[in-house]
Amino acid sequence: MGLLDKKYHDSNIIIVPLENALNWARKSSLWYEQFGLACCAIEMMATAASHYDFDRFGILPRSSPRQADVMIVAGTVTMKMASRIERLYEQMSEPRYVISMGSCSNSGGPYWEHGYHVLKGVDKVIPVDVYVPGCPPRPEALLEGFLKLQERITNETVVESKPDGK
Amino acid sequence: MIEFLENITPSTTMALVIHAMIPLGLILVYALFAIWMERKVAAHVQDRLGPMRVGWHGWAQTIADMLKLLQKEDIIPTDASRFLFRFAPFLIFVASYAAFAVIPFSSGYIGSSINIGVFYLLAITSLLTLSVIMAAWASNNKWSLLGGMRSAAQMVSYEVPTIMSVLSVIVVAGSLNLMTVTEMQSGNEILGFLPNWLIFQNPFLLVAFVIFFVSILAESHRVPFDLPESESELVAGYQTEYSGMRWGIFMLAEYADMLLLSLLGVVLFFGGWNSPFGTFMDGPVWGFFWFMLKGMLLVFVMMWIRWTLPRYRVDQLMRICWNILIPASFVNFVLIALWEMIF
Amino acid sequence: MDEIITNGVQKQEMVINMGPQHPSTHGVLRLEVVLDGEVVKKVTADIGYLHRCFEKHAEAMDDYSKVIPYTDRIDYVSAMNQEHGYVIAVEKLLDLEVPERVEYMRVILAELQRIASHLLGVGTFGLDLGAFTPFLYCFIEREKILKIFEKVSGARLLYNYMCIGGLMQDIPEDFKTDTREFVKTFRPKIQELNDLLSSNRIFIDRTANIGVLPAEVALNYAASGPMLRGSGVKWDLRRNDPYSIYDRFEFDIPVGKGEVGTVGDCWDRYIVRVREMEESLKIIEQALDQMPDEGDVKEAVPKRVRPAEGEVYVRTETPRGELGYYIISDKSASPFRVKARAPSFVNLSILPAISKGALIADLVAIVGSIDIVLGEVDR
Amino acid sequence: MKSDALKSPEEIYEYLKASFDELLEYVPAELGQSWITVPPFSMKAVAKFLRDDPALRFNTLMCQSGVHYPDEDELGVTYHLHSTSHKHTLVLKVRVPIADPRVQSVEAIWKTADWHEREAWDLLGIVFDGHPNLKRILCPEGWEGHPLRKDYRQQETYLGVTTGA
Repeated sequence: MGLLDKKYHDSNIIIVPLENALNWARKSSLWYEQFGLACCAIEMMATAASHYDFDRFGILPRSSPRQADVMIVAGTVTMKMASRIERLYEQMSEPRYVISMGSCSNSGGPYWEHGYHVLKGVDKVIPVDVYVPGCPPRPEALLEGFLKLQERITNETVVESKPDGK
Repeated sequence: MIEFLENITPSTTMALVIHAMIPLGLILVYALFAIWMERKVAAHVQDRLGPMRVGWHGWAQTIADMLKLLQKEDIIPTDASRFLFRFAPFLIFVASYAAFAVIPFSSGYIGSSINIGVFYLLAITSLLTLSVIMAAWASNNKWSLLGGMRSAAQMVSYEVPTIMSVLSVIVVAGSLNLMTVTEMQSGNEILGFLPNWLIFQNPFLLVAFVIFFVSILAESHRVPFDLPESESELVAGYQTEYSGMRWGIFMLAEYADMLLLSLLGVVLFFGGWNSPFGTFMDGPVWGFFWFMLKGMLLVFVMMWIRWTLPRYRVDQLMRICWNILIPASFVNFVLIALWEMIF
Repeated sequence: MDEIITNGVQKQEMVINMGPQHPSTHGVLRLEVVLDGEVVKKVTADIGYLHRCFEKHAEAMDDYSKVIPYTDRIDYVSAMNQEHGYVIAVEKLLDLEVPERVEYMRVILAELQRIASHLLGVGTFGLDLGAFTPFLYCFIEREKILKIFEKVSGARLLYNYMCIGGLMQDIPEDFKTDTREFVKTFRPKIQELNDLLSSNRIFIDRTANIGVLPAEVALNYAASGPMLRGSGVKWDLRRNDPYSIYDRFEFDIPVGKGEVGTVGDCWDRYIVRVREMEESLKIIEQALDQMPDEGDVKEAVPKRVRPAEGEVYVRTETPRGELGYYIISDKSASPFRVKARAPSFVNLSILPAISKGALIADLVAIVGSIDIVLGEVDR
Repeated sequence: MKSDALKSPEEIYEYLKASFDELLEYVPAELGQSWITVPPFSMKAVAKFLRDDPALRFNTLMCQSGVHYPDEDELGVTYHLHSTSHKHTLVLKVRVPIADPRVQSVEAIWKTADWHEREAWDLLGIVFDGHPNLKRILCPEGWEGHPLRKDYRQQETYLGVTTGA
């Protein structure tokens, strides 16, 4: 959870509401990086457009990675692109998340077997938080991916987990 | 206002501090509202809903955004000039905040009723250019640099028509003190029912207002003149390298700037805090209401334009300024002066 | 960086990288731009960031029909047109007659897809110039077409609907009424788009006389589609080299006339797309009227696709221009060589020639007016 | 000059024979279009003639494709030409041995060949003599091998990332 990640050893009456507020803020304002790779990018645009409307969830596009919270890897990642994606990910500021959209970036998709120039899953170069299946995923599926990411953010904590697993 | 604050607070210093903080509070509340409004206006123009999930119709969206920006990592690029990079957002905010000092919010509140109010305001807003260039140069990023250079050229050029149109108002009003300018616009005497606002007093002031409005669109980097941060060309212009709250401050300053220039327009052309219905709903509190309402209407028009028009190119922007607005504003200035001499 | 000294003033050229992540490169295109101030001195396009090995896949498939899903993904914005081109090519290789009803269906779908693709192209072009709202208006209309496609094929973007010799399944019952309804509601929307964008003063200022492509240069570079027609060349494969049943319809071929600037500028390319949408509506209406109501769409589908030894080059008109499939068959079940001559690939290669001396903002406009799809450029 | 007579490849071949004599070879095809085979070292001259001759005027190169023929150990390039003024098309083919795959570039004749030739070099390793900027276009610089050759073996890693081969 970014800067405050695991900074506290105990949960207490102040930290819990603070944590809730911070998590609420982060999950309600997920700005994604305006960055399309292939077919899925068209569906990503469709999701942002009037009919599905990303903005309802507070999701906005940002064209500079510095201001983005979540990177949607929308499309096929090729060998030539892989290092760029890694670099873009490094340019994003913490806390940052990655949604892998579509089969191609999940695993290589239809290019799994013969795609000599296709990276078999974007998770080989950057960590992925949510995988959205589909080729391409419907806009509803991408929204579901965002809801899953929100769920994940809600459960994040600033408290360090104890060695005994509590 | 200051007397009232002195009465309820233990010391004069504290009263002064609170007095000075009022615009700050106003800016923050306004920014929260304006950013939400911008998104709602955009959404409804585009046949969408806009933020819906955070509170009623997403009213808390901006609060969430700000709280999130506060948590973001504060990245300073390795090759950036560290001091200038950190300093620029504050300078830009200070510039727009300081300018609010001379704005008469209502008959009961003005930060400082100095005699050179207009002059002070125009001088202090020039700092915006400086901070934008500072941010752009310090980022050590080519996109930022291009954005900064565009911004410098744009703001320096558009200051001329802004000042000329402001001057034409001053010629009519005869004072640089914004409070005085507002006070002389009270009453409903033009044609028997129209308020005594300057825009109705002189036909050429209508032209002056158009020039003024176009210039403030350019000064506050709004479409069709949003070249310094034009997304499709320069990624994010001078803000490209900024992240987290530093970027948030740029955003805040941009919206504060919009409000500031709109309010200036309201004071100069639309009677400031005067009620449009003569003495009906008049008074310091109602005055504040009318003042903000008029200001927000202008802000709304700016948003409306933003979501309708495409963007100009950098050379066209300059041509509009130097070939059309500046000559027009000079001619208009002379005409206003003549009108004032004759009538 | 080269240093230039003019009149004793030392200047430096700036090299700037546009992309692969940049809002207006329409995907993963990288442009290396040499700038003098904001004036573009030289542009080099670096492509291949989306090279998905289409040709290798086509050769590796053990059946001609297994290539169809990959053709969808070449140009994901106009998948129906891509499929159409490929199945026509294979049918020619097999010397196969396709039932009437199938031909009409294909034409209707291809034209609907052309409208959808042009809507996206026009919308993103507006977006490049800072007009956000027309882009979303276009998407609203596009969404209606996608709804029809979804009813027909079950997918929104990549359909895999046409198959060699026929269609995957018959159309739903209300297809005709849906399409007619769309045609009726869409006509006024084009007018709305014209009011909002095409005749907008700022839009014209930004696009007129920018990126002028003269006709001879366009032909020498083998430009096609709206890119070529924008330069005033009346060349449309649907009319000049008719395939499928396009010779049965009445429609005009809009060409750029330089109404607001020079022939072949960005505005001409843009307006050709807008007018083509109207022409597509005409074709759809005629096809709906002529289409036979009965007929098995899978009648001619061959059990196994094994063409004789030989090769064909079949070109069709997609929204972006001439899509050619060069297929070599060696009598086996899998194609020996499939080359996709993608219109975007060829059209993009003109970019360095027409963007010299433009400003950065113009470069964005020019790239937008070429209307590239990177999947097609890189394949 | 409108020339309706020169429509079929055979007629064009007969016409070309006058200028190029023994160099060219006409290959009739049962399926699809017949083609003319051109030797690699005279490709440019033939192309220039085809473009500029008033009876031919092939002003556009529609498509240029590289092909690998593993059985003959040869690489080939296929040119699809067409003329917007005379409205006829022509297919040319060039075959070169895989050991020395050199073909004359037609980049100077038809500008569109620039990228097509780079692609053919990138994917099949055909060298185009006279091309001003013959380097990889789709695959990154430093990629090993030419992927569209039938005997292509994918490299296992690229810049430290496994390619899944």
